[in-house]
Amino acid sequence: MMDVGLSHFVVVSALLFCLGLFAVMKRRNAVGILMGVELILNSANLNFVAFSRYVQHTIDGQIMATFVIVLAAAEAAVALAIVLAMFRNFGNVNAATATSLKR
Amino acid sequence: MTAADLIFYALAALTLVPALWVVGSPNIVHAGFNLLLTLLGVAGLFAWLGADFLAVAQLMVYIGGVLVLVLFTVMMTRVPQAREADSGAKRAILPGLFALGVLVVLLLVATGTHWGAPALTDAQPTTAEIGANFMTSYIFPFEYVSLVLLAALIGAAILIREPRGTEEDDEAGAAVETAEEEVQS
Amino acid sequence: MGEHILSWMTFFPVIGAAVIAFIPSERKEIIKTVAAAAAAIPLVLAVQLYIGFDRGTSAFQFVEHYTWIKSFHIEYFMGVDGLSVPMMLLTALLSFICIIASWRIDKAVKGYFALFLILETGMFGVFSALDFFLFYVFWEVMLLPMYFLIGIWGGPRREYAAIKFFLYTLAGSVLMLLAMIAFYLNVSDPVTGGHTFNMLHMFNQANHSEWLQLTNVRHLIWLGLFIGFAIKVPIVPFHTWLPDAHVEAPTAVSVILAGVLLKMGTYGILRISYPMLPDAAQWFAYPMVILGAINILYGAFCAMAQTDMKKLVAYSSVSHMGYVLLGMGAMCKVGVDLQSAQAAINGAVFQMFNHGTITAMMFLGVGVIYDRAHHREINGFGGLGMQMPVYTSFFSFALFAALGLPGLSGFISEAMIFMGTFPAYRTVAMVSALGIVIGAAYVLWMLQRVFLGPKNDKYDSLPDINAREMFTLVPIGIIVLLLGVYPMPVLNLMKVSLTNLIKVVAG
Amino acid sequence: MNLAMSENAIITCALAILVLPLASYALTFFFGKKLPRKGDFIGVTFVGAAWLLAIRIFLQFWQQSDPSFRVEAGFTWVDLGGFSIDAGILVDGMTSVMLMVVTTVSFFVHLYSTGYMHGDRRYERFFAFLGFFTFSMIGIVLSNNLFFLYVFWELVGLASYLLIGFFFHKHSAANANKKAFLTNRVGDWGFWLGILTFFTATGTLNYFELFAHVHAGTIQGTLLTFAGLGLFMGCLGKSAQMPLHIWLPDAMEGPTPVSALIHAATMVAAGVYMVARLFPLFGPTALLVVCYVGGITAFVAATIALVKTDFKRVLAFSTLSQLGYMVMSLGAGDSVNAMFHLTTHAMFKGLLFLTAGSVIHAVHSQEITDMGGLRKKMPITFLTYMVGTLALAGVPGLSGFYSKDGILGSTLAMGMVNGHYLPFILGIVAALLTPFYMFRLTFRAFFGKPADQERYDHAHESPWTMTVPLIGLAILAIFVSGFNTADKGWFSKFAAPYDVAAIAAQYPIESAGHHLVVAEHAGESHAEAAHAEMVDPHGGEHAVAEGHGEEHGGHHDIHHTAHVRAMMMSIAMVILGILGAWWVYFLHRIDPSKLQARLPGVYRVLQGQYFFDELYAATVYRFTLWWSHLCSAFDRIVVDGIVNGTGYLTRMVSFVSGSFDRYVVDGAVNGVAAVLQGAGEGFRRVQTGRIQTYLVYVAASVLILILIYRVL
Repeated sequence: MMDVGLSHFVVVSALLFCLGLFAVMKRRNAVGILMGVELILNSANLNFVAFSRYVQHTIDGQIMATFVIVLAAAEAAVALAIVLAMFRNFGNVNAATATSLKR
Repeated sequence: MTAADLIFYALAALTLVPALWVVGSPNIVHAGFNLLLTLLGVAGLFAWLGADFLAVAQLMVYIGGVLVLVLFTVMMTRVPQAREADSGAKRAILPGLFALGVLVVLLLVATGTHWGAPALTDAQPTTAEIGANFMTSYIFPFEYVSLVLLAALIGAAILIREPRGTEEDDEAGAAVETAEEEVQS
Repeated sequence: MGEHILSWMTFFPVIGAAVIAFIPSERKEIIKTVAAAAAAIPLVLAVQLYIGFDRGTSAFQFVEHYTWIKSFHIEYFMGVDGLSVPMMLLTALLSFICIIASWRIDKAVKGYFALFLILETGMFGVFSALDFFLFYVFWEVMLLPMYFLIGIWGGPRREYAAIKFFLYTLAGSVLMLLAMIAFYLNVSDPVTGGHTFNMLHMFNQANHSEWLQLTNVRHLIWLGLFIGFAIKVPIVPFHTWLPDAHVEAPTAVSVILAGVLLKMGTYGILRISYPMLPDAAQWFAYPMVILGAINILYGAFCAMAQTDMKKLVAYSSVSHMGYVLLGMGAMCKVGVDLQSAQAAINGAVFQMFNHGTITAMMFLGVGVIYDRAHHREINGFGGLGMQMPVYTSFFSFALFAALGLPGLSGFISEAMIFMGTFPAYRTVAMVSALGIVIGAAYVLWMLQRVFLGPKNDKYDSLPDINAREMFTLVPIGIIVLLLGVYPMPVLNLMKVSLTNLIKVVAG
Repeated sequence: MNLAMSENAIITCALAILVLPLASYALTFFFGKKLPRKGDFIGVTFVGAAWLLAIRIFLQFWQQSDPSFRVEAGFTWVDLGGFSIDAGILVDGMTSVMLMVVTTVSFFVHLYSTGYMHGDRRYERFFAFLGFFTFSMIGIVLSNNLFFLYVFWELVGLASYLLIGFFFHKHSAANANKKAFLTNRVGDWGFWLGILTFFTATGTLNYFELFAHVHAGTIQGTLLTFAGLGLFMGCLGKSAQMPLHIWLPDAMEGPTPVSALIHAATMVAAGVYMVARLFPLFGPTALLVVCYVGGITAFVAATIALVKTDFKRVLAFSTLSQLGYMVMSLGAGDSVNAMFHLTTHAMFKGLLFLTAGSVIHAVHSQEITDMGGLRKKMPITFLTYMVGTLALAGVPGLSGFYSKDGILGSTLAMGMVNGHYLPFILGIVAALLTPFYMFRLTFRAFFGKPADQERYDHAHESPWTMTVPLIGLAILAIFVSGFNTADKGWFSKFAAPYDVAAIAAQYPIESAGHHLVVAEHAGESHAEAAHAEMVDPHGGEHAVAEGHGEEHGGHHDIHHTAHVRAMMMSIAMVILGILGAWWVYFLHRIDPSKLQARLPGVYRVLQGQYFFDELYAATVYRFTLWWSHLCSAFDRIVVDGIVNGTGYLTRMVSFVSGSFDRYVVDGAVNGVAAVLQGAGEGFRRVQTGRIQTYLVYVAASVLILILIYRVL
């Protein structure tokens, strides 16, 4: 087993990303989808920080990660508001029912 | 294998194993709590990488703010006895296949690429440097993000508002505000 | 306002639109009043333009000339001559009348009137711009509000019609854009030696580069411009957007569409293609005349087969614009004598004006009956002459004007066009003259099916035309009648400029 | 009494005559409803005033010894600094007569209408339209150039349209006025092309300048023939000559005063007036065509009149026939007698229509089968009717005799000179038929036993407003000829043929403008001029000898002989015709219904008016409709490219050529539609509206892209 390096982080991040992707695609519960999105964002953040640490030796990656965290918070707030609105309108939070855009 | 490596693997496991439950658990509440663990793992990894400010931000914003928000929503929108009806394996085939495909590609890239990364240098405290950057080179993105947050705040409040104004509004609004405050701090 | 009369006319409506944007959308009456005022002021200015216009010169008047975007040699350059003044008058009049005619619009009032005013700005701009780029900008400014006006306030198939209109016109714009760039790169400013968008420089053949003097190049650019404008006219076979757009558009938009927008095609050809590429115009004279004849007859025959009143009127527009094309083509035949050319081109431009007023009356008339009966099916009416006598008089007046009855303005322009075309292209003129027979046939047939015959009991309760509708029809009717009895008030405006145009084209 | 008027006074008078009816129109149209008696007095007084002014002008020309005296005034109406159109007024002898004819009949008809139209819902409109018509008709008479002739030509067409369709709630009226307008438009198409040809060749539209140009040979040969035939097409339409005559019988749908004024006395005569006015513009070949057209119309219309039972229709066909006489006379080169007949005909035919109106007013039916024995009930109507009938039949002593006789004489003279006897033969046969059908009408309507006792009992003499015009016109119908032929009586100096050479001397031809066009035509006309001479070598002048002055003594002799012979024959024909009618319809010696049964084919053809309507319906009308549908369908299917009216298409295609096309085209269209719809359905399924599905597509696409990138 080699030393923990950049590739380890990339692998972890890849796994996390794919789990998130899977969740987004598979989950019917809107909140579940949101959780998947959080996973994806976290995997991206992990990459940012890892690359910042291993390759660039600057702080830029971490700043990006900060922004991502902030935006994720904003996104979560709006998305959850939407979920609540949806719950009020449809009586459930199943993403499959919210297809009013169709037609 | 050094102690640092061991810690890394432990943290990776802390990140990935609960993530499986986040994805797979038919009970959305369980999924939520597992997400907590995953985020904790990521925070740990940040700390392992020497990004102390980020690790703290991750803890406070995600675990303190977002996750609380998520859990609140889960509670509020939960229809009694309504588990995910279509959590069957059949539905997961196509997404699973594609996710696996993406994973294979990513892993191939991750392992097949020669990163040529230099060894770790000593980690320095980053908070001051990040703060300085926010106020200098990243001043505009920083301000934009503040604006976006403000917009999201107002947007969420409007979205959630009901014509007759029920208690839910206040809760959601409060939740948003909480998130907001924590980001600012 | 005296000095910048063109700018005021052009931009006052847009100021009105801006004001409307700040009025709460519930205050519909205020919005309408503001819109009417914003359209009335250009009308007043148009009267001033009419009075102040020097009829004795072919030079551009009321010129405003400023630098706009220096690095691309784009200027804010406005001015009018005898060709554009009648169009400006027509635009001012019809826009105001259309605002009044739109009084019963109830859906999204704010947006409607704001867009309408923006449209008016675009129209004024096109007719007064002397910088090619500025012309193009206004041309596009006009396109978008029209799209929305049809697409939002239209009939049941409005999206289809709006998109069709948009795509057709966009295709035309692209060709025009290409031609414009070709000119920009190949015309040099005689003072600075650089590129220029100034139309006056483009008119001067000495400024054209060597490449632009190649015959094939000139013909190619001519064709590009011609097709671009032909779509707007519309010339068969680029006309199919017109019936659909008319059928779906609300009444006032139809009026503007037929009354002003169609004129932009022919105006563009006369303003841009003719002076810039006079030799190509001569080369294309015969095809133009043929296309004109096809337009006249084809439009008339198609009109005869229609059962929707608006579609019939729309096709009659195709037919009437054919006369314009006929006169335009006859004018630039090589070696035609001055008198015939004058008759042809003055007739053509006068026909543009007259078609604007007459078709406006017809569309307004159709709008009146559509408001009451909620359909426009010709065969579904009958005997309205008994039920709505005043309305019948008005509509018959418009229809007789359309079929070229002497004493009404349409006749004079058509007669002049024929008097100019006959010496130049005898056979084509003879065949086109059949248009007066077919024109009478479809008009009278419709008149019979809608107004004559036994009264249809279904329409016993239809009220006759009301005061507001009369207010929209009477001014146009008076103009049609006065110009039919004595056409010189308008012909005087244009004759010197058009004689100059003949000289430019004849070389 | 000194009747002399200055030229200015004549022009002012003429303008007043033009404007008065227009004022009447405007006042009655806009304010008629609010005025007492709905403003009918305005029409009567204004037109009456115009009538007095016309008499004033007429007297001026009466005492004028120079037949070529004329007054002209005008201004430039459209001036483009090169191209120009003039407007102007011309008053000469012919104008003064026409003014008299128009205003007289118009005035009497106005007066008559106050009784006849009383109580009609659109009473004031009727007077407005009558005023408008009078204005337009006077415009035709006064204008001094072709452009304004055409303008007013169209305006009388409009007036005719409005008045034929006065009872537009009847389908028949609505059809008739459309038919009238459109048929006239076809004629006007030719008229307009003729005007354009003259304008192109000479650069002017003023009558006298045109004459000078023709005299100078600026326009000649085939071009002149065609231009003349073009103008004559206008006459074909307006004066209802074959083959454009179909509208006139249908025009009887209009109120009877309208039939009297427009479709008997004045408007339909406008074509004759036009040809007479522009006589020098017609070349010999064109005149020959004119002559034949007139002869055929005279004969054909007279035969149809034999079998019609509708009072007004008989009169309508009679009008056609008489117009045919006038046109024939023009073609024979005798414009004087044409104008003379126009004048006399206006009086007695106007009178006949008004009596017809009086009868219809009393009986409430137009069918002569509903009438009979009316002479006792309506003595004034009967007497005036008899005056009209005798005049129309051509009984010596009444006006119709002199004018018709002159026409037949000229036509015979033409035949004797150039061998074209057919028009004369047709004319003389028509002269036999005319008294026959008129007395048929007389005996069946006024004599014998009442066919319908109830109608008979209700019949009564009309009020004075209707009988006064009858009496007035009857007096005119007797005296208007002056008991002399046109060339010997008072009329000769009013419609004297133009002295073209003198006119040419007055209007020197400038060579400005239209060089090119003249040059273009010149090449063609030289060759054609030779051709024209070949067709009519020197003899062409004979045909127009009458019109161009009697140059040779030999011609004069022929003329004289012809007139004597024609008079003999025509008197014989009149006697034969009246006796025949008396034999059949009064003494009932022959049962006409048996004759009908014996000759069913002939009867059907006559009753069906030679099936012109059916012919046009099957050809022109059908073709136009088919063609317009084809154009429209082409527009939708080929040009538009988007087929959205399959049903419409089906109808159109079945119209085109039956079922073969129908299956093929329809199948293709449906196929296209089905493919499009199928594709739409397919894509619709892809479009689920679920974000997650889209995400799956995104992931798949990314994968595929990467794979492609990797593999390639």
